[in-house]
Amino acid sequence: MILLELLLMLLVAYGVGFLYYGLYRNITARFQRRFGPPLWQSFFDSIKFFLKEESTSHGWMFYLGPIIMMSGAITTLFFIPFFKETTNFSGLSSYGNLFVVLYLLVLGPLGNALGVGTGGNPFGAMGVTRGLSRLFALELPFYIAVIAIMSLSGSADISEIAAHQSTMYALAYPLLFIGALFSFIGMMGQSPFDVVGAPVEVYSGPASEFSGKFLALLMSQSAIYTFAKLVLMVNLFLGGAQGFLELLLKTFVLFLFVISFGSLYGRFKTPQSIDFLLKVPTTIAVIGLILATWS
Amino acid sequence: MEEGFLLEQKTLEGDLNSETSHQSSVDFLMNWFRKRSIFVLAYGTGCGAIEMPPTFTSRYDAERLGIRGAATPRQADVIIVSGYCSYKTLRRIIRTYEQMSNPKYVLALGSCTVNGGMYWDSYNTIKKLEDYLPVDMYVNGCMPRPESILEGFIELQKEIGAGKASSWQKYEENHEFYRKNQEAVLGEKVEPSYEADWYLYEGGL
Amino acid sequence: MKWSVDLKGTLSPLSILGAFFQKPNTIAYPAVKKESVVGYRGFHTNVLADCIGCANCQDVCMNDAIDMIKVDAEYNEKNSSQCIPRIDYGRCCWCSLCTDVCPPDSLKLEEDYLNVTNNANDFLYMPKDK
Amino acid sequence: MENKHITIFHGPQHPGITGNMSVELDLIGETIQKATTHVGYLHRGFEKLVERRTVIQAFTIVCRICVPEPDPNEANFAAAVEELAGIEISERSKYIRVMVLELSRLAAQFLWLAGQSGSIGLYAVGQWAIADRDLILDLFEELTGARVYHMYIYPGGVRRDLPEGFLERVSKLLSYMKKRLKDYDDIFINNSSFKNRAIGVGIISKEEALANGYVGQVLRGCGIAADVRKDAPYLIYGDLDFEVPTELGGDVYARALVRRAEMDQSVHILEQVVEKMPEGEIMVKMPAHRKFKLPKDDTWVKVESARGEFAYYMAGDGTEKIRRMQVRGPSLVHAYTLLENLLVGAELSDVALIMNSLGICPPEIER
Amino acid sequence: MFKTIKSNFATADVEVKRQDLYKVVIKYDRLSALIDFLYNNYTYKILNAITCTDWIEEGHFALTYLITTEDRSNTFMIQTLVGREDTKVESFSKKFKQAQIMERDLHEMYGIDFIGNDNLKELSLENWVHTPPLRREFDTLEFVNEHLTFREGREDNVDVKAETKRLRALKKAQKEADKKAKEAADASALKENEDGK
Repeated sequence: MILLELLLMLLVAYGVGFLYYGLYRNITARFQRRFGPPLWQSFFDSIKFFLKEESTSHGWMFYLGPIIMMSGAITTLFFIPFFKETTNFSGLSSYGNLFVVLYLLVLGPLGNALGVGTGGNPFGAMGVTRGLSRLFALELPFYIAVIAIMSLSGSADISEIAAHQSTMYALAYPLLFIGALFSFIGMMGQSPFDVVGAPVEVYSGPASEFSGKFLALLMSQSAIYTFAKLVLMVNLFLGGAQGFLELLLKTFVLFLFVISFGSLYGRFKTPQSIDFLLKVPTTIAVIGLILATWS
Repeated sequence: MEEGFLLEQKTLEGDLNSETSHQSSVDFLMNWFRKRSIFVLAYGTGCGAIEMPPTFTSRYDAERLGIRGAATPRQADVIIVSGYCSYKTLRRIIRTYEQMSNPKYVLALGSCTVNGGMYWDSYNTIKKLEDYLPVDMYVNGCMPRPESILEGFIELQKEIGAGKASSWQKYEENHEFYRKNQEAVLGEKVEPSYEADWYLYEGGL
Repeated sequence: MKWSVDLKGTLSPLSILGAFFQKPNTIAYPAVKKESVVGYRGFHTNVLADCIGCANCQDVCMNDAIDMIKVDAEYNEKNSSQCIPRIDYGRCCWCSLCTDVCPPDSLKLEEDYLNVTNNANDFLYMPKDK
Repeated sequence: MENKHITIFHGPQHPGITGNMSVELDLIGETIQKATTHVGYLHRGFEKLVERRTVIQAFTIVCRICVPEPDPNEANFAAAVEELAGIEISERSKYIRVMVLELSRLAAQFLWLAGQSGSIGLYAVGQWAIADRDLILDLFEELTGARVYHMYIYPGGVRRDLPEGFLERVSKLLSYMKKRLKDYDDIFINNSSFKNRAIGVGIISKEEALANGYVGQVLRGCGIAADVRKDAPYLIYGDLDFEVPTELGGDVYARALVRRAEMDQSVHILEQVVEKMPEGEIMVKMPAHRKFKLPKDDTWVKVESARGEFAYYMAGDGTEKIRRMQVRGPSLVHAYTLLENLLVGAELSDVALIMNSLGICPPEIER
Repeated sequence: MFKTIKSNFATADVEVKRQDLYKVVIKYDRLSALIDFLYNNYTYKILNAITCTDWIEEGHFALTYLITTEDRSNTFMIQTLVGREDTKVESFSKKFKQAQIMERDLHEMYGIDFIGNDNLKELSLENWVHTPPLRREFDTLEFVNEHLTFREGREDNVDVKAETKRLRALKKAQKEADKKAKEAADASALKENEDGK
C-alpha cells in the first residue's frame, strides 16, 4: 500500500514538476515578449535525451553523480507530506521529520560534486565549487527561519507544522518568510543567485559534461526536486494544503513569484551573492526569529 | 484564433501523418520526440551567426518549434555551420561535432557551404562542407533570413520525423573518407593542438 | 565583494512583468508570414524574350556564379550567342550587380527567397522566365 | 582545488564570447592570471580578395568585414574610392548615407544591449532589444533589399532612391524608439543588479587610453570626447547638431551609459536628417566596371562606427583594381592590447561582461 | 612644420591630401627620427595603423605609418620604401604598445621581420607554410585550385565570346550560302524564263 502511494507521489511530482517547467518557460517567454514553447516541451526534451546515445565515459563515479542526485530528490520527496491533517500522500514522513529533509537537501549538491569532479571538465568543477562555496550562505537564512518555525509550532513534524498554522506563518511572521524566500530563490536556481549554472560564465556549470541519459536524469531530478521544494515551502510557511487543488494553487503562486523575481535581475557574482545572502536575508531572518520568539 | 505554440503544434503534427507509414511504432515515437526537441549548439562559426539572435529570440522565436540553444556540444543535437568555414574554424567544428552524442545533425547556412560562395577564391576557407562533415540540410541565402533558417529547421524536423536524417551514421560509416579529406586541408593532426589541454591533468581537476 | 542595492534600481525592472500582458513581438513563422517587401533581393528572374546573351552579368560577377548555357527554349532574335545565364546559388551573394549591368533589363531579382534542400547539387538555379 | 593553476579556452564555442574567437585564460580559482587572445577563426583574406577584383566588384565584399554593422565599411570604401577617383557626390546621397549609417549604428547598439544584458543573465532585455533591432532591419530591407548585408552605399552615391513614404516610416520608428529607449533605462541601465556587476569592473585610465590608440566608447567612457564625426567631420555631420556623450568612470558601467546616450543622439541625428532631406540625384554617373580606374595614389579615410573609429587605407595603382586596402577596425587594438591587460586580475564571470562592453567583433580583427 | 620636415627628413614636399590628412615620403633611415620629431614637438602621439603595400613591379614594399594628433583632428601619413626580400624593419612596439599587434599582423601577411618585437607568432592563420598571403606573388586562385575542389555540374558553361563569333561566322556562312543558293535559284529561274521564252 505504502509502495503504491510512494509511486503515486513520484508520478505526481514528475508530472507536476514538468508541467511547472513548461509553465516556467512559457511565462518567462511572455516576459520576453514571445510565445514560448509547447507546454510539455521540457518533458519532450528529457525523453529525447533518454533516447540519445552515450558518447562519453569518465568512469563509474561520474555516472554515480546523477544517480545520487536523483535518489536524493526522490527521498526528499518521500519525506515531505503533500497534505496536512491526513495520512494520504504523506509518504515516509512519519518515519522522519524536518531534520531529515534538511539533511537530504544537502545531498543533491554533494552527489553533483562527486560526479562532476571526476568528469574532468573545468567548467563543471568551477560550477560545483561555486555551488559549494555558496551552500552555507544560501541555507543559513532558511535554517534560521525553520528553527523559528519549529519553536513556534513546537514540533519538527512537517504535517504538524502545517496543521499548526491557524494563520499562515508567511502572514503572521513575514520577516521569517522573506528571509527564507531569498534562500528559496537561490535553491531554485533563479537570478540573482544562479551562479552555479551560468552559461555565459561557466558554460552551464555542473551539467556541462553530462549528456544523453544522464542529462535526462538530471532534468527529471530537477523537476521532481522543484516540486518537492515547493511543497516543503507550502507546508512550512503557507499553511499546507488540504486537497490537490489547494496544493497546486499554493505551489503555483509561490513558483510564479520565484520565476518572476528571477527574470527581473541579472546574476550576482559568487562572492557578491554570498555576501548579500549573509547580510540581508540572514539579518531579516534573525530579526524575524527574535520577534517571533519574543511574543 | 489560436496563438503561439498551439498553432505550431498543429503545423508540426499536420506534416507528421503523411510520411510515417513505413515506421514501426517504437521508431515513430522515438523520432517524434527527437523531432520535437532540438538543441542547437551555441557556436557562431561564420557571418550567419548574425541572423541567429533574431531566429532564437522574440521576433521569430524558434523555441515555439522546440528549438533552443544548448551551451555545450555534449547536450546539442544540431550544429549550425553558418556560412564560410576557415581551416582554423573547421578544426574546431570537427572537434565539436565529434564531441556531440548521437543522433546529431548538421545544418549548413548560406552559399559558402555549398560551393565556396563569396570566398570561392580565398586561400583560407573550405569550399564544400560535405567533404568534411555530413550535412543534413542546406539553407539558401547570403545571409539566410531568419525565415529561411526556420524553414531549414522545419524541413530537418520533417526528415527526423520520417527517420531519414541519418548523417551521423554516414559519418561513422565513411569515417575514413571524411578523415582523408580533413587531413588533406588540415594536415595530419585534425584536432586543434591546444597548448594547455585540461584533459592532460590527471583525473581532471 | 562589494554590492549595493538602491530602491529605484530594484523597483524599476518591474516593468519587465508588464510585458506579460502585452502582445508578443513574435512573427509565428510557418503559420504567419511577414509580407514580402517590394524590391527584396531574392531569386533571379530572366525574361527570355529580352535577354540578348551578352554575358555582361557573367563578366561583372566577382563570385564567378553565372554560367552562360544553352537550353531548349525560344530565344530572343537578338540573342547573339544563343546562351542564357544560369546562377550557381553556391556562389551568389545577391549583390544584384548583374541586374544593374543588364543592358535590356531582363535579369531581375524577385521577392521569393526560400530554398531549403538536403542535396547540395540542387543549387544551380535557372532563372524563372517572367 | 582553489590554488590549482588551470588553463582554459574561453571560446570559440562558448555562449559568453562575442563571436568566433577565443581567449586563453590562466586561472587560479576563478581569478585570471594571464589572458591571451586568439583570433583567425574568421580569416578570409579580404585584403587579398579585394586586390583580385575590380573596384566595383570589390564593393560588394567589403560589407562582410564587420558583421554586426556592415555599413561603416561600405561608407569607408565608397569614401576612399571617391577620394582617389575625385568624385563629388550629390547632397541627397550624403544625407541618405548619414541616415543609413545612423540606423546601422542604432541597430548595432541594440545588439550590444542584448549582448551586455545576456552577459549578466538578464535575458529579457536581450530578447526585447533584438526584436527592436529587427524593426530597423525591416526598414533596411525596404530601402536596400536586404536585412544585414545591404550593399547599398556605392562609390558615387547610393544604389536606390528612398521608397515612397520611407521618411514617414523612419520618423514613426524614431518616435517609437524614443519611447522604447526609456524602457531600457528602467529594466537594464538603472537595474541595480547591472550596476552591481558593472561599476568598477574593467577600469581603463585616461592616460593609458590616449597613449595606446584606443577608440570609441573606451575613450569616451573615461572622459575624452573623441568622435570622428566631430573631430574630422565627413559627409554632412558638420551641419548636424549632436553631442558626444562622455562619462568619467572608465569602467563597464560608464561605457554602457555612453552607449545608451549615443542611442539618444542617433535618434536625434536621424530626426534632423529626415527633416532636412534634400531632393536631387542619388548617384553620379559611373563608368563601366572594367573602365573605372583608380590613379596611383593612396588615402586614409575613417568613419565613426558604433564601436569607435573605423578606418581604411586604400592605394590605387592606375588600373581598375585596388592595389592595397588595409582595414583598421576598432577591435584590433581592443582585443589584444586592451583586453589582455584588462582581464588580468578580473574574474571569470567578468570576461563576457568586459568583452561585450568593449564591443569586440572578431571578423574585423582578422579580416 | 612642413619646412623643417622637408629640410631635415624628407626629399619631397609634405603633401596636404585633405584638411585632416598630410602625407610625406621619406627614406627609411629617417623614419624613427621623424616620428620622434612629430611625437615630441607636436601632439602626434597616437599610432593609428601601420600598413604595407607591395609594389612588386618596382621591387619594394611601401610601409606607411599613420600617426594622429591627440585631439584626433589630423593624421600624418609617413611612407617609407623598404626592400621586398628578407625585409628587416625596426619595431615600434616599445614606443607604441599597439604597434606590437599591427607588426605581428604585417609579419604574418608579408613576412616582414620587425626587430625588437617580442611576439611575432601566427595571428590569424594556422600552420601556414606557403608564401605569406598578401605578397603579390602569392596567387590565391592558383592556391585554391591546387588544394581544394569546387562543386561539379557547371562544366556546360559556354564561352560566350567564342560562341558569338562562331554563331556569327555560322550566320555569315548561312547568309552566304543563302545568297549563293538564291543567286543560283535566280540564275536558274532566269534561265528557265529565258528558256520559256
